[in-house]
Amino acid sequence: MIATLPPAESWLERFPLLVRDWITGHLPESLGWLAVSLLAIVVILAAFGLLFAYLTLAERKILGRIQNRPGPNRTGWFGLLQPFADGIKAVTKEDVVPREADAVLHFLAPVLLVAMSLLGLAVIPFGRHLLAANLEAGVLYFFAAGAATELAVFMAGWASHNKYSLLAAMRALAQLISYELPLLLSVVPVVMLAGSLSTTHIVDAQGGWTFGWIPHWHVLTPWGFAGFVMFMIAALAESNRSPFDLPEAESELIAGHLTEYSGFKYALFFMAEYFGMCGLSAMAVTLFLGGWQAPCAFLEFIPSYVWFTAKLLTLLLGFIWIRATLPRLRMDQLTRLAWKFLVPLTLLNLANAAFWSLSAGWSGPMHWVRWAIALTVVVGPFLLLGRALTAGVAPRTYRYA
Amino acid sequence: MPLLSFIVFAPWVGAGLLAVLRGAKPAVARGIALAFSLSTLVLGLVVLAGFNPAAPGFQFQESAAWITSLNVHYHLGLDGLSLLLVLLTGIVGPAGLLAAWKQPGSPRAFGILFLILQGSALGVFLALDFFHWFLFWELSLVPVFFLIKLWGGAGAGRAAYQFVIYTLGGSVFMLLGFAAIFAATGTLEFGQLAHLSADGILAGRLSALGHFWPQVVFVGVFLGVAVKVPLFPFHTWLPPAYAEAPVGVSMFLTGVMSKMGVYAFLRILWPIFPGQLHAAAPCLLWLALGGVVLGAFAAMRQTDLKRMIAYSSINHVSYCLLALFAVCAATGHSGISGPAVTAALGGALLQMFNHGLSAAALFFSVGVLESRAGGRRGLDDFGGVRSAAPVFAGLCGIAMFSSIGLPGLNGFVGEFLIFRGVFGLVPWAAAIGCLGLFATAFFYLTFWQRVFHGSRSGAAKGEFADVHGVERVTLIPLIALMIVLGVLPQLLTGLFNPLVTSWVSQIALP
Amino acid sequence: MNLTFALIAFLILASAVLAATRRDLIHSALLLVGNWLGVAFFYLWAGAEFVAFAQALVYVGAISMVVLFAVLLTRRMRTELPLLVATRDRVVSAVLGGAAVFGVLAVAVLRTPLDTNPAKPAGSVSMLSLGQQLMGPQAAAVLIVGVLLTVSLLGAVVLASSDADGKEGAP
Amino acid sequence: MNLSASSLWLIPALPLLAAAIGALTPRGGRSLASGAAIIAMVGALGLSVAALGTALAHPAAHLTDNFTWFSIGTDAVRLGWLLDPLTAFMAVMVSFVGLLIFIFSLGYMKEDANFTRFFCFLSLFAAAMLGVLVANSLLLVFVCWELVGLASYLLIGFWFHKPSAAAAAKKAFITTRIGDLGLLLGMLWLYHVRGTLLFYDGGNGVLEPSSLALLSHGKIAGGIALSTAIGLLIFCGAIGKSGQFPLHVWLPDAMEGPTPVSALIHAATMVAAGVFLIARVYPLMLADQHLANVSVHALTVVAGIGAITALLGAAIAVGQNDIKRVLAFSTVSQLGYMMLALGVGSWVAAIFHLLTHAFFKALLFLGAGSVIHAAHHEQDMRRLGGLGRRMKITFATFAVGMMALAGVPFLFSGFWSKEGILHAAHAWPVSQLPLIAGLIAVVLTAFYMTRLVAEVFLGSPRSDAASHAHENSPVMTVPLVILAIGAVLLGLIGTPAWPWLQSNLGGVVVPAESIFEGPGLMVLSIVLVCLGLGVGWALYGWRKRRDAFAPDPLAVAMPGVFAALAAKLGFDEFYALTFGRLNQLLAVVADGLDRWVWGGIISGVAWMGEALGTFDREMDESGLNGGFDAASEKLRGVGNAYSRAQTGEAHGYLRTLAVAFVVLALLLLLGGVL
Amino acid sequence: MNMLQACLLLSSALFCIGLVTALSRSNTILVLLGIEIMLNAANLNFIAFWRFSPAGSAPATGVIFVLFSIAVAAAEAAVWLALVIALYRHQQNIRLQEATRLKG
Repeated sequence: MIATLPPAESWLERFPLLVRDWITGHLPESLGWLAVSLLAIVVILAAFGLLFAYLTLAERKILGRIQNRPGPNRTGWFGLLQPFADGIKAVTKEDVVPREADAVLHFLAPVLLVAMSLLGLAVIPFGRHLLAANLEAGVLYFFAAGAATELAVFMAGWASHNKYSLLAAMRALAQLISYELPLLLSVVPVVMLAGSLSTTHIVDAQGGWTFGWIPHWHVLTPWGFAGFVMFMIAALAESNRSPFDLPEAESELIAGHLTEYSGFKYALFFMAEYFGMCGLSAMAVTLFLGGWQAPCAFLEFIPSYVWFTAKLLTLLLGFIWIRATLPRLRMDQLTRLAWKFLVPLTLLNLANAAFWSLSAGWSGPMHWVRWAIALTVVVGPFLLLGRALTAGVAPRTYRYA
Repeated sequence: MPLLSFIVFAPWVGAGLLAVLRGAKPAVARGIALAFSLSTLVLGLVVLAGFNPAAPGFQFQESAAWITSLNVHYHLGLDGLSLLLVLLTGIVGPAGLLAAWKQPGSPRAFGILFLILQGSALGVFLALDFFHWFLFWELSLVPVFFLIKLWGGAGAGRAAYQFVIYTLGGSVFMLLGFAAIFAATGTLEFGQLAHLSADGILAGRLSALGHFWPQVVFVGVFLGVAVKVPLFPFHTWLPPAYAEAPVGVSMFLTGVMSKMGVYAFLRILWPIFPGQLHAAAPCLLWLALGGVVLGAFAAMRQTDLKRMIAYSSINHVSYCLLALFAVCAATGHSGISGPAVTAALGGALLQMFNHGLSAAALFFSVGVLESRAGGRRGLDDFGGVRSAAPVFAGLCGIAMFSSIGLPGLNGFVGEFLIFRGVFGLVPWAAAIGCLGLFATAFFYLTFWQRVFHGSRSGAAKGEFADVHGVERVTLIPLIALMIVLGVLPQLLTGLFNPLVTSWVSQIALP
Repeated sequence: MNLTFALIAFLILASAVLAATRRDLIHSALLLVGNWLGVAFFYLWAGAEFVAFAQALVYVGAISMVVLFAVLLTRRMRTELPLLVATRDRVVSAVLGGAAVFGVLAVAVLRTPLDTNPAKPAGSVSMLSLGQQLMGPQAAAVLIVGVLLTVSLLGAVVLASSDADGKEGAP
Repeated sequence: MNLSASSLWLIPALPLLAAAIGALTPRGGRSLASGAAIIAMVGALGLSVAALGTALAHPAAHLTDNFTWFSIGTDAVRLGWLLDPLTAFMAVMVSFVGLLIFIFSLGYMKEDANFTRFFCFLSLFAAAMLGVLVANSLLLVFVCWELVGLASYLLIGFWFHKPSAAAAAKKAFITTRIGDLGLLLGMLWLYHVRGTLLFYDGGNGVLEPSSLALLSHGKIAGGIALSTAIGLLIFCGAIGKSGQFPLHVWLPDAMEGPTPVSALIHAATMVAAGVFLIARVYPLMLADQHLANVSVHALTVVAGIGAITALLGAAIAVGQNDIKRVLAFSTVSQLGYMMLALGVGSWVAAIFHLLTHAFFKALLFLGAGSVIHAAHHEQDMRRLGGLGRRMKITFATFAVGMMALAGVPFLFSGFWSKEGILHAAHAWPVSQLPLIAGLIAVVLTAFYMTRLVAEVFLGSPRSDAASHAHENSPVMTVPLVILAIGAVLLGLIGTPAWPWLQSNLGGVVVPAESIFEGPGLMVLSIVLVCLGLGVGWALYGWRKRRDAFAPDPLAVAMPGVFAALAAKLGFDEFYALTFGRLNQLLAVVADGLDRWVWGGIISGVAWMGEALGTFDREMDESGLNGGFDAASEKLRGVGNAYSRAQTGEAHGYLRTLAVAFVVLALLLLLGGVL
Repeated sequence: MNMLQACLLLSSALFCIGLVTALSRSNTILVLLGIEIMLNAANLNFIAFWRFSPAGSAPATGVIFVLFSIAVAAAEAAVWLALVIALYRHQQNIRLQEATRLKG
C-alpha cells in the first residue's frame, strides 16, 4: 500500500515509513494490514481535525484583520484556544429536533455529510510515501465519495420538515449539481494528459524541471492554468464558500437547510464543510500544483510532505481571502456562471489540452506557435464569453417551478 | 391521279368541312352536303369515261403499303361490278339527301353522318384489301346507328340497336374468319386469296391449321356477309331498321347497304370459297327461296308501308342471291350451260342496280305519303291518293310496277335474266321463285289499291299536296332512269359483260 | 470472503425489501440509495473498482437526486393511499408472481453446471486495458451512449418544461 | 302498196306515241289526247292494210326483221318483227275495231273528268295489243302481253274511286299474272332448251322444223314430250289472258270498267290475244301430234279446256241479270269455242271465228254501252225494258249483233264461223265430246241472247231511268251501224263456198269440202239455234216481265239451277275459300315466322346475354364480394379481441411478462433439462 | 453451491424483489424504482459472471457492459422524471392504473 522506498531519499523522506514499520513490528503479522490501515486513518483524522480547528480560527483572524479588526484573541494566547472553545460550545448546546421532523433522517444527514467528505481524503498523496489508499481510479473514487454530499444536504432540508429549509436545500442542491459538472470537466484534461486516474501517477507526471527551476506542474501550462482556475471556482461553489455561500447566507433564508439544526449536529455540518474544502484544495494541489513535487530541483532536499502542506495552506488562505473580498452572487447569476461560462470554457479547455498533447512533438519555432495557439484558445473564449454574458443584463423574469 | 381515293374520301372531306362550318345556315349545310354527295356521281362518270370494260382485272388500281408488318396494303381497284355499285351509290346518295331536304333536326349533323356513311359505302365497293375493306364495312354501321336513332321514328332506338348489334355480331365472325385466313396465308389481298383458293393452296393451308378449319372459316365469313345481305333467316333486323330509319337513310340502306352484302358475296365469298359454297349451295338455295317467297308473303301482312317495302327489298335481294346460289350449286355439274350462268350472274348484277333504284323510289314515295300524313304511314291511313295527287300517283305507280317486274321497266330485265339463268341451272328453284313474283305483284297491288284507289279518305281527305319542287327533282330522275334502263339495258350490261364472261370462264365448263 | 459476500447480500436484499414496503416515499427512495450503495460494494467485492465508483457516482449522485426531485415535485399526494382492497389483491398476486419467477430462476441456477474460477484477484481489470477497450472496439458504443444521454436529457428538459396547456407548470 | 317487215314496228309505235302524248298532256288537253289517239289508230289501220297486202302477196311466208335488244356476257338477247297473213288479218281487225271504239268512246266518255287519261290508256292498250301481234320473239310477245295486262288493269280500274272497280282491276291483273307465270316458265324453258326465243330466225327459230323436231323428241318425266310441256305452259298464259275455264273469274268483274273498254278489251282484242298466241305457236303445239307413245297431246288439253269453258260460259250467262255480265259470259263461251277449234286442229276456223266474234261482240258491247249511257248507267235488265221503241238504231244494231252471235243461219257471220268450228270438231278423230258441248252451247247462246233482247228492248220500261232513255248522238250510233254491217259482211269471206279467208290465212288453198263436212251437221245446228230462239221468246218475249221485282220465269221453273247460275257457279267464293285462304295462310305463316321464330331466336339470344350479365353480377356481388367482406369482418373481429388485451395498464403488461417468463422457463426446464 | 451460484441467487432475489415492487405499488415512481432494482440485478449478474469467468478469457466485456448499462440507466432516470412530471401535470396524481389512455 505504501510506495517502495526510492534509493536516493534522505532519511527525512523515509521518516514516516520508519515510524510505521516500527509500530507494525509490535503487532502479529496477521493483523499487519489492519494495523497499517488503522494507522493511516488515525493519522489523517488527527491531522485534518487539527487543521479544521485552526482553520476556523485562522479564517476569523484573517477576516478580522482584512476588516480591520483583531479577530478572536481572548481565548488563550492570541486566541489560539478559540477552536476548542467553539468545540465545547457546540457539544454543550441543546440539540433541538422539530417534532414533525423525521428523526432518523435528521440525525443521519450531518453524519453522512462528514463521513463522505472524510472518505475523499484517502486517495490524496500527502507525501512521496504518505498515501492512504493507492487506488488505480483514485480521482474517480474521490468524486464518487463527494457525490453523496448532495444527498445529505437533501436529507437535511427534507428531514427538518420546514418549508424554508426544504427550499434552501433545493437551492443548495441546484448549486451543487450545476458546479459538479465544471469540477469534473476541469479534472478530465489532467487525467487525459497524465494518462491515468491514480493520483500518485498524476503527481509523478508533474515531476522534473526544465532549466532546473521551471517545474512541470500542470498549472504552468495554458490549459493547466485555465483548468486550475475553473477547478478552484467550482471547488468554492461545491463547498458553499465565499461568493457562492448562498445556502447559509444570513441575507437569504436564515441558515438555509441548517435552520433546524443546533448544537453538535450544526457543528458537524461546519466540520463537514471545512473537510470538503480541504479535500478539494488537496485534490487541486495534487492535480495542478504538482502535489508533493518541489518547485525547483535544488529544493529537492526539503521532504515532499512539507511541499504538499505548504501548497495546501496557501490555497486555503486563498479561500479565506476570497471570502473576505468577493461579494455574494445572486442565485441566477450563480447558475448562469456555471452553465453558460464555466461549462463551455472547460469543454474548450479539454480541446485545448488535447491539442497540447498532440502537439507535444513541436520543437524550435513551432514550440512558440504551440504556446501562442494554446494561450489564444484559453484567453479568446474567456473574453468573448465574458462580454456576451455581461452585455446588457436582461430584466429579471420570475419563473415559478 | 388517285381517282378512286378521291371518290372514297370526297364525302368524308365534305363531312369534315360541314363539321368545321359550325355556324352555317341550314340551306348552306344542305347544299354542301348535296354537292359532296353528288361528287361521287360526277367522279363515277369520269371513271366511267376512262373505264375500258374489255380490259380484264381491275382498273384505276392504287396500291400503297400501309401496315408492312401485317402485309396490309391500301389497295383500291375498280372493275365492272364496283363501277356499277359506285354509280348506284352516286345516284341513291344524293337522292337520299334530297329526300331529307325538309327533314326537321339539324341538317348539318345529318349531312355529316350521311356523307360518312356514303364514303364508307364507297370504300367497301372499291377496297381490295380485306383490312381497310372491313374498316369501311364496319364504319358504315356507326353513322347509320346515329341517323336512325336521332332522326328515326317512334321505335328508332330499339331498331337502331338491333340493326347495329346484329350486323356487328355477324361481321365479328367474318373478322375471325379472315384472321384465320391471315394466319394461314399471311395475306389479306382479295386477288391473291382468290388465286390461292383457285390453286387449292388456301384450303390446304387452312386444313393444316385444323381439320375443320376451311369449313369453319367459310361459315364465319359467310355469316358476316349473310347478315348484311340479308339472307333469309338473318333478316329480322331489316324491317324495323328500314321502317324506323328516316326516309333518306332508308333509301340509302335499301339502295346501297344491302348491295354491300351481295357485293361481298361476289367479291369475297365466291372467289375465295367456291368449293365450300358449292357444298353448301343446296341449303343456301332453299334459304334464298325462303327469302323470296316468305319475304313477299310476309309483306302482305304488313300494315306499315315502310315495313312492306322493306320486306319487298328482302324479296328482291333474295333474287340476286337465288341466282348466285344457283350458279354455285351448278358449278361442277357436267350439264351446266354457259348462257344460263352468264344470264344468272348478269341478271344478279342488273337486279342489284335496278332494285337499288326502284326500292329507293318506293321508299321516297312512302316518305312523301308519311310527310303529308304527319308521320303516319299505315296502309289504312290513306285512300284515294291518286285523285288527290295524280302526278305523284303516276310516278309512284311506275316505281311500283318496275319493282313488280313489269316488262318495259328496268325490274323486268334483271328478273327475266335471273329466272332464265336459274331455270337453266336449277329448274325447280325457278318454279318456286315464280311464286315470289306472284306474291310481289299481289301485295304491291293491294298497297296500290288500298292507298291510291278508292275514295279519298284518311290523310288524303284533307288537302294533300301533289309532289312539288324538291320532291319532283328527286323522283323524276329515278323514274326516268328506270324507263331508260328498262328499254336499253345495254347501257349497264355493256359495263360488266366482259367481267361476267371472265367469271363464267373461271367456272369449269365441260 | 463468504462473510463479506453475505453481509453485502444482506444489505442489498434488506434495503430492497424495505424500500418496497415503506409507506413514505422519501424513505423508500433513500433506502433504495442504500440498495445502490450495496450493489456498489458488491462490485468492489467482485474486484471491479471502476464500475463500483461509476455506480456510486452515477446512481448515488445523480439518479438519487432525480428520484428525490420526482418525489418532491409530485408531493401533493402527501401520503400513500391506504391499501385498497384491489391493491391488496394486486400485492398478493405480485408476490406470488415474484415468488414463482424466483423459484424458476433458482432452479435454473442450481441445476446448471457452472464452473467457477475463484482465482481472480481483486482489481484484476486494469484501468489501462479498460480504457483501451472502451476507446478501441467499443468506441462506437461509447459515442452512441454519449448521444443517447444528450438526447434523453434534452428530451427530458423539453417534456418537463413544456406547459402545453398554457398555464404555468405545476411545482 | 306493201309494207316491208322492217317497218312493221311502226304499227305499235304510232299508238304508243299517242299514249305518250296523252300522258304528257295536262288534264285539260281533251281534244289533243283524243285526236292523237284516233289519228294514231287510223295510221295503224292504214299500215295494217298495207301489211295485209304484203302478206297476201307472199302466201305461206314469214317475213321477219330481227335485231339484238341487249347482249349479256357473250350471248345476245334477240328480238324481231314478224309479218304473215295471221299477223296482218289480226292487225287489221284490231285497228279497225279499235278505231270504231275510240270514236264511240268520244261520245261515251264526254263528261268524264279524266277524258285525256282514258285515251292515253286506250292508245297504250292498242300499242301493246299490236305489239303482241307483230312480235317475232316469244320474249317480245311476253313483254307486250304484260303491257296489255297493265293497260287492262289501268282501264278496268279507270274509275278507281269506285272500290269495286279498283278490286276488279287488281283481280284481273292478279289472275292474268298467275297465267303469265306459266307463260314465263314455258318461255324460260324454251329459251334454255333452244338458246333463243325467236319464232322464225332464218332456220333456227323456235317454230322452225329443226327446233320442232328437237323439242318433240325431248322427253321429260311423266312421258310428256318437251314440246307438249312447253306448249301447255304457254297455254296457261292463254287461259289466264282469255279467261278460260279455271281463270275466267276476272272477266265478269272486268265489266266494272267503262263499256268501250269492255268492248275493246273484253270482246275484241285482249281476250283474243290468248287464242292468237296459241295460233302463233301452233306448230309447236302440233309437234307432238304424230308421236304415238306420248301420254298426252297438247291440243287435246286445249280442246278439253275450250269445250268446258264454252259450255260453262253459256250456262252462267243464262243466269245473269246485268247486261254486261251476260255479254261477258257469252264472250267466255265464244272464246271456249275458239280454243275448242284450236284444240281440234283447225286454227284457221278459230281465227275466222275470232275475227267475226270481234265484230259482233264489239257491236253488242257498244250497243249495251249506248243503252247504259242512255239509261243513266242502269245496267240491270230487270229495271230496263221497252227501249226498243225509244232507241231505234241501237235496237236494230243490237238485234243484228244478237242474231250474229246466236248464229242465225246464212245471213250472219257468226253462223259461218261457228259452223266451221263445229265441222272441225266433228272431224276431230280423238273424241266427239267437244262437238256435243259445242252444240249445247249453241242452244244456250241463242236462249240467253233472246232473253237479253226481250228483257231490255221489248216490254215496257220498268224504271224511270229506262223510261227517259232516248237515242244517243250519231258519234255513238255510227260506229254501231258500221259494226253491224261488218258483222254481216265478214261472214261472207269465210263461207264454205268461198273460203277466201281460210286459204289466205293458212297460206295454202283450202278446198271447200275440207271445212264443210256435209249438210247434216249444218241442219242440226240450225235446228238447235231455232230451238234456243223459240224457248227464249217463249219465256221472255211473249209474256213480258211486269216489273223489276218479278221473279225470272226460269227461276220459277228451276229455282236451284237458276240460283247457282246467277251466282256464277260460286267460282269466286270457291277461289276465295281455297286460294285466297291459302294465300292468307302463307302470308300469316311468313309474317309469323319472321316475327316469332327469327325474332324469338334473337330476343332469346338477347335474353341469354342479359341473364348471363345478371348471373355474373350476382356471382360477383354475393360470391366474391360477400366472401371477401366476411373474411375481412372476421379479421376485424380477431383484431378487436386482441385489442382488448391492450388495456393501457402497465402492471398488467408486466404481470403478463412475468407469467410468460415463468411458463417458458418451466417448459425449457422440464422439456430440455430432463 | 459455489460462489457464482450464490451471486446468481442474490441477483435473482433482487430481481424478483424489483418485480414485486413494480407489480404491487400503484405509485409510478415506486414502479420505476422497482424497475431500477431489476436493472441493478441484471448488472449484478454481469459482474458475477465476469468475476467467475475463466481467467484469460475475453476482455472485461461484463464490466464494459455494466458501465454502459449504468449510463443508460442514468438517461432513463432523467426521462422518466420528465414523464412523471408531465403525467402529474396531466392527471394531478401519479397513480399508474389511471394512466391508461394514450391520447389527450
